[in-house]
Amino acid sequence: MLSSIFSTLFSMRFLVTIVRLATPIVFAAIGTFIAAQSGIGNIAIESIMTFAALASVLGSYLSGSAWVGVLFGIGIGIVTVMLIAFFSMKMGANAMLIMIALNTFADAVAIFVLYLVTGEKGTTASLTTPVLGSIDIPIIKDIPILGEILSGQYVLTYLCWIIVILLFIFIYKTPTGMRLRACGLNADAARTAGINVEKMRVLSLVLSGIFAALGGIYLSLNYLKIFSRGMVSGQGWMGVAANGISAGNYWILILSALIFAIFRAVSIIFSSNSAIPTDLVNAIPYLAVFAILTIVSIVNYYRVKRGHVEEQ
Amino acid sequence: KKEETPAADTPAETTPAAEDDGVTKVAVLIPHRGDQSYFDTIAGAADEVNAADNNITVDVFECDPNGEKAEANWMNWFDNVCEDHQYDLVVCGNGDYEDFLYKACEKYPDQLFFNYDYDYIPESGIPANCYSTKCNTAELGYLVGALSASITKTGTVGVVVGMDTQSMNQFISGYCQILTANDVKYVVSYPGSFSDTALGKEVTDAMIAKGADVIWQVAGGLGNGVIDACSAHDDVWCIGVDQDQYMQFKDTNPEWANTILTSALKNTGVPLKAFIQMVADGNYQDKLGKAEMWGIALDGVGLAENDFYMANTDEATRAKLAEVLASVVNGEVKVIDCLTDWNADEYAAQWPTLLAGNRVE
Amino acid sequence: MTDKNTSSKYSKEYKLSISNPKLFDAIKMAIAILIALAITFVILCLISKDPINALKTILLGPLSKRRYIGAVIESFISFAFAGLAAGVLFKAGGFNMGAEGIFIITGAVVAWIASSPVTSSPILHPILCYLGAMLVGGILMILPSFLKAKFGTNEMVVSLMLNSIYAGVTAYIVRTFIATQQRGSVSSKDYLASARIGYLYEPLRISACFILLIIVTIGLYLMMNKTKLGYQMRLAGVNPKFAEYSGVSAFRLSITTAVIAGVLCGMGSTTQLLTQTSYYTPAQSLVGIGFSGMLLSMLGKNNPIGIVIAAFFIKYLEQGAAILYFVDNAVPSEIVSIVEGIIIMLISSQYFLRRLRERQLLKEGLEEHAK
Amino acid sequence: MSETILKLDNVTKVYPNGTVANRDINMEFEKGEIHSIVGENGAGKSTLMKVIFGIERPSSGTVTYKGKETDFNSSMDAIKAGIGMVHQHFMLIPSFSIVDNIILGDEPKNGIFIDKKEAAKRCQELSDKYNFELDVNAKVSTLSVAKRQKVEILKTLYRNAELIILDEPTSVLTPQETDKLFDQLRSFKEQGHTILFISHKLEEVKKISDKISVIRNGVSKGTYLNEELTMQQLTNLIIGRDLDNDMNAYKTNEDFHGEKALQVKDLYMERNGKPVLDHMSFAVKAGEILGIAGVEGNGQQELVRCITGLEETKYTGEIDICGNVVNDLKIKGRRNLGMAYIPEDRMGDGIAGALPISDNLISTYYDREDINGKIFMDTKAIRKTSEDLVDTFAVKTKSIDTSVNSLSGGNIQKVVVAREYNTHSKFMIAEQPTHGIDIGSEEFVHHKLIEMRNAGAGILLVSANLNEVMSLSDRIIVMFDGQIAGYFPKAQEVNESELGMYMLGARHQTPEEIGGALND
Ligand SMILES: Nc1ncnc2c1ncn2[C@@H]1O[C@H](COP(=O)(O)OP(=O)(O)OP(=O)(O)O)[C@@H](O)[C@H]1O
Ligand SMILES: Nc1ncnc2c1ncn2[C@@H]1O[C@H](COP(=O)(O)OP(=O)(O)OP(=O)(O)O)[C@@H](O)[C@H]1O
Ligand SMILES: [Mg+2]
Ligand SMILES: [Mg+2]
Repeated sequence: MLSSIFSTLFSMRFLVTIVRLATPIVFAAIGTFIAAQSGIGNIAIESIMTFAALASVLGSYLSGSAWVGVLFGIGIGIVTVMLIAFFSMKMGANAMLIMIALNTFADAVAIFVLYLVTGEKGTTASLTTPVLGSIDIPIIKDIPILGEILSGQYVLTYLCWIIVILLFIFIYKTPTGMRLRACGLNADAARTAGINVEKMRVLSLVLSGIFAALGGIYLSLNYLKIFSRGMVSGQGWMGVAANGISAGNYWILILSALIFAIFRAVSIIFSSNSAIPTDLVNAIPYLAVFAILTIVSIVNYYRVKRGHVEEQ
Repeated sequence: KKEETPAADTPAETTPAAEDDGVTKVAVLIPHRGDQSYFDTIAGAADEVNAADNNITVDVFECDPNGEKAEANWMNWFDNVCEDHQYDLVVCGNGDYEDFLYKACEKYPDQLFFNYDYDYIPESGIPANCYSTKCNTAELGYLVGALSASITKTGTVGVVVGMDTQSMNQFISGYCQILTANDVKYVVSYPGSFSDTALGKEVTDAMIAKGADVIWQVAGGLGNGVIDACSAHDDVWCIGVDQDQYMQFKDTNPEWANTILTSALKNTGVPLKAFIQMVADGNYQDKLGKAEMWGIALDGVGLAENDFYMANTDEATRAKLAEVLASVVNGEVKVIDCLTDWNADEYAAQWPTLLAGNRVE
Repeated sequence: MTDKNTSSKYSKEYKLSISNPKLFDAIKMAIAILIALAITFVILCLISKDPINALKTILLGPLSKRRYIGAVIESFISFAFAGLAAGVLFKAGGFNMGAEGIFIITGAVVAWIASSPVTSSPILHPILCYLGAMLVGGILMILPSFLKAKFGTNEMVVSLMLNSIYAGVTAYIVRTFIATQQRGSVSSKDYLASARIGYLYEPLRISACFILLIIVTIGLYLMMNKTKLGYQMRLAGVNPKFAEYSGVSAFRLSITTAVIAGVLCGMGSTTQLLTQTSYYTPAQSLVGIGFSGMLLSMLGKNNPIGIVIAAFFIKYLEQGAAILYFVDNAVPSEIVSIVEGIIIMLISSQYFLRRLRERQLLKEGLEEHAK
Repeated sequence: MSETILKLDNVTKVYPNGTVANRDINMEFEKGEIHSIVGENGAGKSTLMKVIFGIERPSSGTVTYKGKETDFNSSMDAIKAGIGMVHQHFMLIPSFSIVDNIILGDEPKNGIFIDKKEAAKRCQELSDKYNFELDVNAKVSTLSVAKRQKVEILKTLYRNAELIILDEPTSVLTPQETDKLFDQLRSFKEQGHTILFISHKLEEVKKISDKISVIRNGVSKGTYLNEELTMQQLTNLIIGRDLDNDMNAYKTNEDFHGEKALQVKDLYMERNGKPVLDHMSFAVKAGEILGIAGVEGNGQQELVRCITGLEETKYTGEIDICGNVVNDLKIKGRRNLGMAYIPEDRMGDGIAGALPISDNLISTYYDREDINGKIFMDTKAIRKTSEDLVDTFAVKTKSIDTSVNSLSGGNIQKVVVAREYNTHSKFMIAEQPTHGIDIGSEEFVHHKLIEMRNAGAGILLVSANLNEVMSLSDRIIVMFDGQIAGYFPKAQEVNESELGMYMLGARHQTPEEIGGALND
């Protein structure tokens, strides 16, 4: 049994699984990150993913084009963050409260809409929806090991990693990215430098909404071909947690999202054997992240005690 | 084959309480629609009854959308539907809610109740104003196991079970039994969720990697992930659950439909519709206070034998299956039922052995 | 300075104008509720044949039968405890989201004690359940706060992770130690009759828990506003650096508030189980009571009394919407959540009438300055 | 050439909470002049500047810049029009480099990217042109306060500001640094820039200004030519009376039998492998003020953190407060032994801004018996205590229930000092106690410190303001590079330039001389 676990852990398929599982979590993570950069803690990712997952399928059904579906999903993502922006910036509501309310009622709202459109409350199974496919990359796909990982993945997985790189460039290399970060680091300083902080925050929220939406769209329109009630299942929260772990470091963010994916994949291995009580299998990714985070912070604590201070 | 339980007392003469205006009114309490499993089956059956021209109306109430299972909430709902005697029949069921149902039976002795899926029989017996049924999923699993065994090419099959609970395991106790007996290897996976479709897909992928080529899903919405994973492989069959999932996807998503050889039908709607009809006809008295198992013989469970299934199975397979079916119906084979055969201690002691049978880890 | 009556010099002013913050808040709240109702009405127009009656049902339905209002009273108590727990944490500036997990895992404790024949006294047995859940809740809630206070570990992430971990552990405990064979899903044995909490006034379903809630709320109110601990919480909540500078031990304070919050979760969980269930089925996934608690605490502005009122208000609304759903089956059951969401968002909005108030303040400011 | 560049007509600013910060202000500023604006804390100086700079909109009245009435929606508009502002509080992003801070909001581009090379080049050129001596690639978090001040000014120059507003730029600078800044300001003036200068240090105002405008309680008290005004007249215009500057006259010298309020022995601490406190030993006697002078960043902050118990990094040596070794105690334990502490960063460490004044006046002794009952805090006693303190310290407020952050800087500092005063402690650390507060308040705080000293408290005064150190202290220590570089047992007998030599590390006393600091 142990040997079978090991052989799975080091198999190619395992890596491919991680890449697939990572996509929505990475989307959620960069969605949280970009909002955090401008000083907004967006914890509504889970609800945005849910809305977008549904909206994209409905959009694809109504228009007959998967890409229009994607636009639909993104549109709903933007509408949701604009709702947050409206209530928190224009109406003076506590942003956190609005976001928690969104999360709390997201499933009900999604099902309500699903019901209005399809008369069902479970899935969009009754709708014919064009979906996005996967891409074979001509030459790479024939390379023995690399080909399996790099080729044949879903369209949005590629988009995800392209965005990861572009976003890095945007945040750290472009003027807008720098202004956006300034808003998060010291809003007053940004404001006095002539930056419209509110506008920057709305921009970062919109990006956040788009990325989170893509995470949801991936689930319903690319990875699977259907919207299914409750399908986001905490993957948005994993993105939020990854951002919490990153402490503002982009590559640690991505790494954290990958760790979630890795341990989700590990939990899959354990779900089909009796090594760990089944009740605890689902807790594996959370346990792993909890352990890593705790150990890192303890190590840091003793570093500071010994007089090592990170330059800010 | 019926398993009859003697009623605790002689059934009270219970008459439908509502005004006899010729319309039979039925209230069905389910937690919510959209579980893509048997609550949907129940609601679907109710809709069918409504649609038919039969002087029966069925109101379906979604009482617990968040699945909090709070007794107080359910009792409120029983109060809602029972206190004004508006309904001739009140329907509820499932192991999670049947306690509440039985309490309501006690509180409203003049009201007629129906439990469409019981997990256990109370010590005091089934209340005299209630009829309880159960679809025999152990037999269903046995049948699926038989089919899987006869069509697998690799000698390995698999099943994805949403949660590791006794009533979910009831589905696979017969499955494990027959596969072990036939020396077919099987993979059992408990992803621990009924909704996380992504997990369903990856779990299935891992199963396929272990060589499984016939994969059954008993996992609600998560099962969509299972179907999707199977559809990516030409040589892997998926077996659906609860409803005829081939028919469900045939028009809208042929790619998925074409991987669903058949579905393991848990026809909860069959006893429901039957009993509603009895109530409408007024000849339900002898069912009261009873708990009955609706197995293969009563069409409580079965495999979906649609055109696709017919086209993709050969005569020999179907004949083999008919044989198995007969042996179950005539009692030649005792299908192990981990839920109703065993008490807690027996379950704890014997289930791991049964599960481990020919399992591949 | 005249020695006669110095205190009046610095005392608060009360005037009947929107520049008076209390009055302004009340007006704002009223308008928010009106707008929320208007939006709800629009939605009802879309889905109900008789929207006016539908709205009336939502608002007044719960008052139409004693059992309805009884259901509100019965269900809002544990909900309020969740809000109070979040309120205590927030007040002290913590961001521990662990209430969810504590609610779940203390459920196992309650179920264990309630289903064991530890005593046959119908008074002692529930008390033991409470004590057990409060003890375990208090202890387990410490972990995220401890890690945060001692090592600076991200509290939010840790508590989120722990929620899922506790959910798994609870299922494991229930299955392994207190399961029953009766039910198909993993659930505990039935509680013994002695553990159930009866009603003091059955028609309105008022139980001792109601009194417990009132006592706890008043106690928390006094604690937050009149005691040293409450003072420390205020300092730390507003400026943790200043609290530290003032000699408030951040470590001790965060542990203390975590324990209080955990104890409150334990109370909430016990109340919920012993009044609303007769056996325990651990949630298969997180049910969100922790987040609902946070919502309540924000709605109630971390004020215990406000939180309890908010809890009652929300359960009242839920009941109203549920009655509507019962009488008008064409309305989807999700209407409950949707109405709730709209009202919460609008009530939390601070900026209603801001312009008007600013103009008034400006006028008063100039008048005063001229003196 | 007397070309009016900026004109204020009847500018009134009322904050949304009803505070009237400016009322009917009329002022004129000419191109190429250095024009100071003075007034008490809360007089409305910063608000007026914010109105000019477009951060706040005037409630009524007009601002005319270069002959055109302005309608700035944000500081962006002001910046575009050629106005630059250095704020009272630093508006820098510590984790950014100097370059990034300077170019923020107006970045040179290369395609869609920031042209980092070009940016660095321009910033370096600018820095060199004005002799700012900055390595523009350094992170701001590594810079001294004086350098940060320079970065703030560079920010305005980078955007070609013609009108530069400096809101209290010198409050954190040493005399030498201030002189340097003034040289630069004069050179700006020569190049045609107009400077609006705000400061509470009247000598500086007299030194640098062409014109001086006085604001009192939101209302303009007129604009004067610098030559027209004597120091005394200016003081009178601002606070309506004279100041007395000789603090030594108030000192009494009772005998406290050489009791020691604080004793520090061989204190040593490392950060990232380098010593930041290097074997320091000294003592503060009861009834004296020991001043610590030094350029900021030479270990003063770490020293204070070690003494107060706020330091997280491990240190060696012994700290002794009122006769007790306190190494293992946290700040509360040390406070209980008789320590009081006025922190440098009053906004960050000294107050809970959103809480009422009364809460802020008791924070360090909230558990004391006189304001507590058996279970509950004694609300009446707290109100009484707070009202008394507000009266004694003349905190300008309508009610003790007002939140502290609606007070002006000087009044906030009075709240902090009042609180620490009311601990009746035997040992007080006063860290930059008059930073950024007006002359009236400064005088007041100084009096209170002397009063405490006379009553037998030992006071450790840490200040970047040499005047303050010299006029208040009985003895003086100069810190350089984590060490005691010089020890002066008679504060009256040292002069500014001598201290300056030690502060800059040009001189260092022998261990024997320094040993005197321990007072054995
Ligand atoms: N109600 C108010 N009335 C007057 N001035 C205000 C008010 N609120 C804030 N200000 C001042 O206006 C400036 C901008 O305030 P704002 O709240 O927009 O910024 P912020 O607090 O830095 O934003 P954030 O909280 O999102 O980081 C601040 O300098 C603040 O002092
Ligand atoms: N954002 C704000 N909201 C409300 N009132 C404010 C705000 N900012 C300043 N005030 C008030 O306006 C008045 C003028 O404040 P301002 O900061 O302009 O004074 P100042 O002259 O710069 O004082 P200081 O010398 O202390 O810097 C004060 O009473 C202050 O409390
Ligand atoms: Mg100012
Ligand atoms: Mg100031």
